[in-house]
Amino acid sequence: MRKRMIHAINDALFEEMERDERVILIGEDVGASIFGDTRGLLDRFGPDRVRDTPISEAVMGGMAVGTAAAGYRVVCHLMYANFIYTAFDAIANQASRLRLMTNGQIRLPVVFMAAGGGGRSNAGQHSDYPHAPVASLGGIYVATPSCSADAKGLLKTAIRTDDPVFFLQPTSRGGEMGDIPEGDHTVPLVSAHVARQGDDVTIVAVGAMLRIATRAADALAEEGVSVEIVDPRTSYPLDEDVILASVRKTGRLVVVDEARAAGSVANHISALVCEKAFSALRAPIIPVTTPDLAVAYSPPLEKAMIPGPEDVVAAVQRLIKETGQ
Amino acid sequence: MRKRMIHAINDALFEEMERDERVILIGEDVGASIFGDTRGLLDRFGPDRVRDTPISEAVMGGMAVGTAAAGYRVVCHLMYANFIYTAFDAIANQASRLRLMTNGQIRLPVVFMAAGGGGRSNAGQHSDYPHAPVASLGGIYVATPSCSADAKGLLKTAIRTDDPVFFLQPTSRGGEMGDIPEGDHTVPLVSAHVARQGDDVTIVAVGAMLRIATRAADALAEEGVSVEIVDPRTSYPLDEDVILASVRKTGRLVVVDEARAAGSVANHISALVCEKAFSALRAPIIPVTTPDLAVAYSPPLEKAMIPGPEDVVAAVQRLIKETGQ
Amino acid sequence: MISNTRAAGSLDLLRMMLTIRKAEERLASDFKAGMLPGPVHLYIGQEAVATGVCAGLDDRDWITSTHRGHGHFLAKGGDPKAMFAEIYGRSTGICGGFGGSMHVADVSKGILGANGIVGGGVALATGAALAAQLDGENRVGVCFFGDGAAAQGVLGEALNIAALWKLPLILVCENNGFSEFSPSSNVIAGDIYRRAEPYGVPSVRIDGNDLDAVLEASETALDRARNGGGGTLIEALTYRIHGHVEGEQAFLKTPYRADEEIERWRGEDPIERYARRLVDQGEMASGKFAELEEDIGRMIRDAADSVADDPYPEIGNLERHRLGAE
Amino acid sequence: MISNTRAAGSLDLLRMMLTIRKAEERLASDFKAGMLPGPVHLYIGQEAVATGVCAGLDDRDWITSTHRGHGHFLAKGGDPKAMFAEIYGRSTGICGGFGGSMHVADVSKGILGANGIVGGGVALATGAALAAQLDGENRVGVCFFGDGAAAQGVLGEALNIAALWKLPLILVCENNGFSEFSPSSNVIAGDIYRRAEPYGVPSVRIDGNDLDAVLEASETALDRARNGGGGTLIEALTYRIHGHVEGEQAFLKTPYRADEEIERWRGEDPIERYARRLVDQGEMASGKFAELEEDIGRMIRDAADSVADDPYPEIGNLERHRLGAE
Ligand SMILES: Cc1ncc(C[n+]2csc(CCOP(=O)(O)OP(=O)(O)O)c2C)c(N)n1
Ligand SMILES: Cc1ncc(C[n+]2csc(CCOP(=O)(O)OP(=O)(O)O)c2C)c(N)n1
Ligand SMILES: [Mg+2]
Ligand SMILES: [Mg+2]
Repeated sequence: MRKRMIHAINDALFEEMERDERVILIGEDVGASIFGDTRGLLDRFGPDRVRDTPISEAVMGGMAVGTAAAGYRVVCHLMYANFIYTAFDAIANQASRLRLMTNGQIRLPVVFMAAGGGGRSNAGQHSDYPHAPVASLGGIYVATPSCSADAKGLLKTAIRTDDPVFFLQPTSRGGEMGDIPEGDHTVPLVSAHVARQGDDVTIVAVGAMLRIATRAADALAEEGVSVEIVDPRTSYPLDEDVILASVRKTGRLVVVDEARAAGSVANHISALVCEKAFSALRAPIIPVTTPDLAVAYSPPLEKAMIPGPEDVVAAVQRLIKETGQ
Repeated sequence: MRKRMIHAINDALFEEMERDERVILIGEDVGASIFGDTRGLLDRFGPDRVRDTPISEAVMGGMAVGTAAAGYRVVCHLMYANFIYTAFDAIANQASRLRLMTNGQIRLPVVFMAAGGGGRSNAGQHSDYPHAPVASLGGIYVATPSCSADAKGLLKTAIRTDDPVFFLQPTSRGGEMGDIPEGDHTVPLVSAHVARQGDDVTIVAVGAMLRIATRAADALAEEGVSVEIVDPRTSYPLDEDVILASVRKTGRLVVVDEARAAGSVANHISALVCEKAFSALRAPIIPVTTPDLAVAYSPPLEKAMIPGPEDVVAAVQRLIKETGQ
Repeated sequence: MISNTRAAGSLDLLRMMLTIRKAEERLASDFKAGMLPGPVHLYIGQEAVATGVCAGLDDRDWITSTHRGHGHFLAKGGDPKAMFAEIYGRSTGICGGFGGSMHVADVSKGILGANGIVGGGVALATGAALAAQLDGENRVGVCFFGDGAAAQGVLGEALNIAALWKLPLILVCENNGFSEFSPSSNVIAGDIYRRAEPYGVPSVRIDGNDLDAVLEASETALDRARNGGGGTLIEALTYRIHGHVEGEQAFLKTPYRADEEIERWRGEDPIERYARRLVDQGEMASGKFAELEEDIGRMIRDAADSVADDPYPEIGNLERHRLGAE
Repeated sequence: MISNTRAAGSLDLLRMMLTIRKAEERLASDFKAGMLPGPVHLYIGQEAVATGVCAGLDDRDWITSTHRGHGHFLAKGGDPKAMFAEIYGRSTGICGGFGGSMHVADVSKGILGANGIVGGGVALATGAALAAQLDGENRVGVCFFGDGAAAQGVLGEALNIAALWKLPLILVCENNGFSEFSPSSNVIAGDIYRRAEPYGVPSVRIDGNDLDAVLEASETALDRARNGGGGTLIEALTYRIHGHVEGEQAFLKTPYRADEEIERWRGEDPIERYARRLVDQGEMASGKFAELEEDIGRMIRDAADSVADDPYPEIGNLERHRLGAE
């Protein structure tokens, strides 16, 4: 079945709310649904389980925690990922740590979902891809789907998980089509995926960057460079084994992440590989990220900031040149 | 002159408020001063410039931004570093990016100051060392003083800087004595410091970890291992040159950071070195951090979580063993 | 440009409302024509609020605005050309193309910027009001925000501080009945203006489509603020004639408001109402309005056209905003 | 243990207040003795509030609490032994030594935990009230918070949502006159209970040192909440006899309150007032109080002593709370 990512997400919500009546959804205008991902849920499940909230991210975030602690599975839709900052106290000081602080008495099946990343001239306050600050908390899974199938599969798993998950859908990819397996398709949370087999260099590509990496790999194939692409699928925790295995095979690594360098998981992946697969490394690890700035509005500026296939190609070429093929 | 770190900070505030009447201080109980760092300022500079605020971190953070945009230099004291999460919207969505979004019309001389890190059984909501989430924003300096002199010098520079600075003092070190140069002692923001010269391995140690690293280095010296210690002083942006130069000399790197692994700058430093000094590296880079959990209350748990000298020694020994001396 | 002073005459005020209207109509058609790279939220129907409030301000007073910020920008003296260029993403834009529609700012005019974070301007204006108080020069900080934004907790925090410190802060809530696609009554309990009462901050609800009412309420608030009397919350009832965001029909499955409602509010058009009042009271000749409309329409057309093909910003400019770059 | 039900008799209530008092006196002396690894914030003087409010709750109702949370924990049925063990950092603590004083929680008793973030419990209780509403079993969510916490914006957000959704939420503000070392009047504008008014949430201010007044106000609020009538804000005026945090004298340079003030409030001791009332009205024999004090003092001493040397938690337990560990 081919579907747009946004519809895959919609299906996941439908199926999980159908499957478990303790799943509820809260968020601003989740009824009208700006993105289309929550469309139809209010009609189907009614205003008890699908709640349009006021613009009050602070209480929304904490309410999600409280409702979950009291027995529900809560999906808290925060719209644009920058608004997790507005809800950050609840996410950081409560959601990420009540499990530890109560010695496991409280488990929190909460999914914070939001759309992140640039590409649409939404400018500085609507274009962050803030997986690193959430990952920094240590107690929240960060799911970074790159395609329709994973968006559906990861979200379904996230809703069934007893710990908080930040589900970060790529703003620029909602309309993209992709194949989705039939039936109850789920994807485990810490399960990186080798999206393309190759021998010369590993590219780890997060979220929307998978397509960029694929384009770069196509171009590089024409030059005779064989690229392996790994999609981490959750950027926290990382599926270390899959990433390390790929680097052990190729000996070279480029990490492509739409987040700012200082807010990327490129650093985490670099650190992981440099600690645990150092002897396999034949070349420096090259991060390809957005510069350390808020995303600018004007299309040429925005385009220049966010990694594109040519940036990835250049990084790979640099590696090959520095080490020979 | 020998002073406790907390008094060095107090001196910096006195001197800068004396020097420039546009410097103001806002924060909860900055008059009474829980930590002692703001003690006496209210008496000296009066309630116009030293303002006890209500417990309203969201407005405090944004107010700091607005007051700075309108021409003042604002020190916003947020007490414990976990409370930056409560103020995070203003820090992330406003302070870190108004400069870019207004094309430099707005510059923000704001210092957000807070005490971070564990060691005092303050438990899960009072022990974070959240430099990475702030660094992830890209538009805010993160100063991580390790000693009295740097605390004073960095804070004075921070107050004179036209961009926001997060000044993260280590909770566990406020009472520690240190030498401070006489006079108008300032430390540039991006100026890592070689705290100890050595040949065999570089330890980059952040904030409170400097003392831990020094103890480890003493122990290692007895085993004949010569350790160089670099204190980055600002964990964002990193002073790349000093760090890289040290690794080029020693060929080995251990990074010690009190933050959680996923919220540490150990990753950033690893990634930096692995990209830019790869050929000098003789061994994996080993991070020594707190595990990916909120800090637990009970003293043995807390002690086990936060890096100690023995953890650093073990990391260095592992490196030496894997590569020969 | 029309400059905004307390002494602004009736015709100047009418001109300002028309300037905002024409500028936004132009943006609406630009959007349809695919000329705008990002989203735009239009202010059409709400012009009396920005115009009336800013009439009493000068360049040294501060305002903060919202995602729906073109009206505030223009009313506070922002340059239409520089605004168009910004929204077109050009290097000649007031923010060099870095900010776009949701971030138009001109600090030299006291405009601390539109803001893409709902409620984001509240704390900034509170800070500006603190600066104004410290300056001791009778400036004020003004925050425009929506009914939807009234649900953000920061409003209560600001009211509390404004009351405690007697800050010269004017909070102007433009209640246009909707928070995105949610009618206010679904997301706002009780009357917004009353939320100031427990703090002891004076507040008032007015007809935001009646420029005279806006002028009167803001003059009272300004007098209070400039004379050490502290803050005020003004709730101005109004309506946005366009959608929440241009192009919303493309993604909304069902309408969220009735055509009759929109029509009814068109009948309350603040510009027409004010023009009619001026004519009725003999302050304006009856043919004058059409003439003004045409003049201002031309001025806006020229302004927009003159920058529509300006160069995009140089990519190298990005480096200017890195930490460490001066 | 004393169990808390609406049917609790007067003596049970008195016992509960004494339990809290004795437990905290023990903690005060433990702190002085250097037995407590972290900071403790004592509730001495405020016991009537937790006791009165929790008297109407059962295990299936939810509460959230504050950094000053021992009283709420005990009044809601938490086990003193498990609390002491927690504060001593022992593996037998109610949170296995992971949480400590600021995080005592017992979910089986409906105690979602004390909270180190001022205002942090407000949203959690709102969520619990939403769960209670969804359950349809007449449970409630109760949030204890301080006067200082009333400055957090999240309170307004919660009032708005509670009003819109008619949530069974009871917000109990314990106004003890101080927010750390700042007198309320420096940081809180106006009357806290009135902050509910604009939202249409009923509210009341009561004498929080009068257990009968607390019982009455919370019974009204509970009836409303359990019968679909929505939320209530109760502001209970009270006083903390101890400092903000034990040991504060060590770091405060100047006192922030007058000794006479403390003495005056000692005269309003909620336990003595209630005991006197019971004796006066013949509900308790006059010698009974001393007997209760002794009994409970012994019970607390035994509870604390019995866990004071319990083992510290195993370090390996940390792994249990990693993501991925079941
Ligand atoms: C913190 C935050 N949450 C949500 C949004 C998304 N959003 C943009 S406009 C809007 C509605 C604002 O309503 P109102 O304040 O009434 O202003 P209006 O659009 O009616 O002018 C919302 C929810 C946002 N931009 N920022
Ligand atoms: C978000 C946050 N800001 C600041 C603090 C520091 N702090 C702890 S208790 C307290 C005062 C709380 O006053 P109040 O709510 O009246 O409670 P009380 O201590 O009087 O019981 C403050 C400011 C905190 N714990 N959390
Ligand atoms: Mg509105
Ligand atoms: Mg208090």
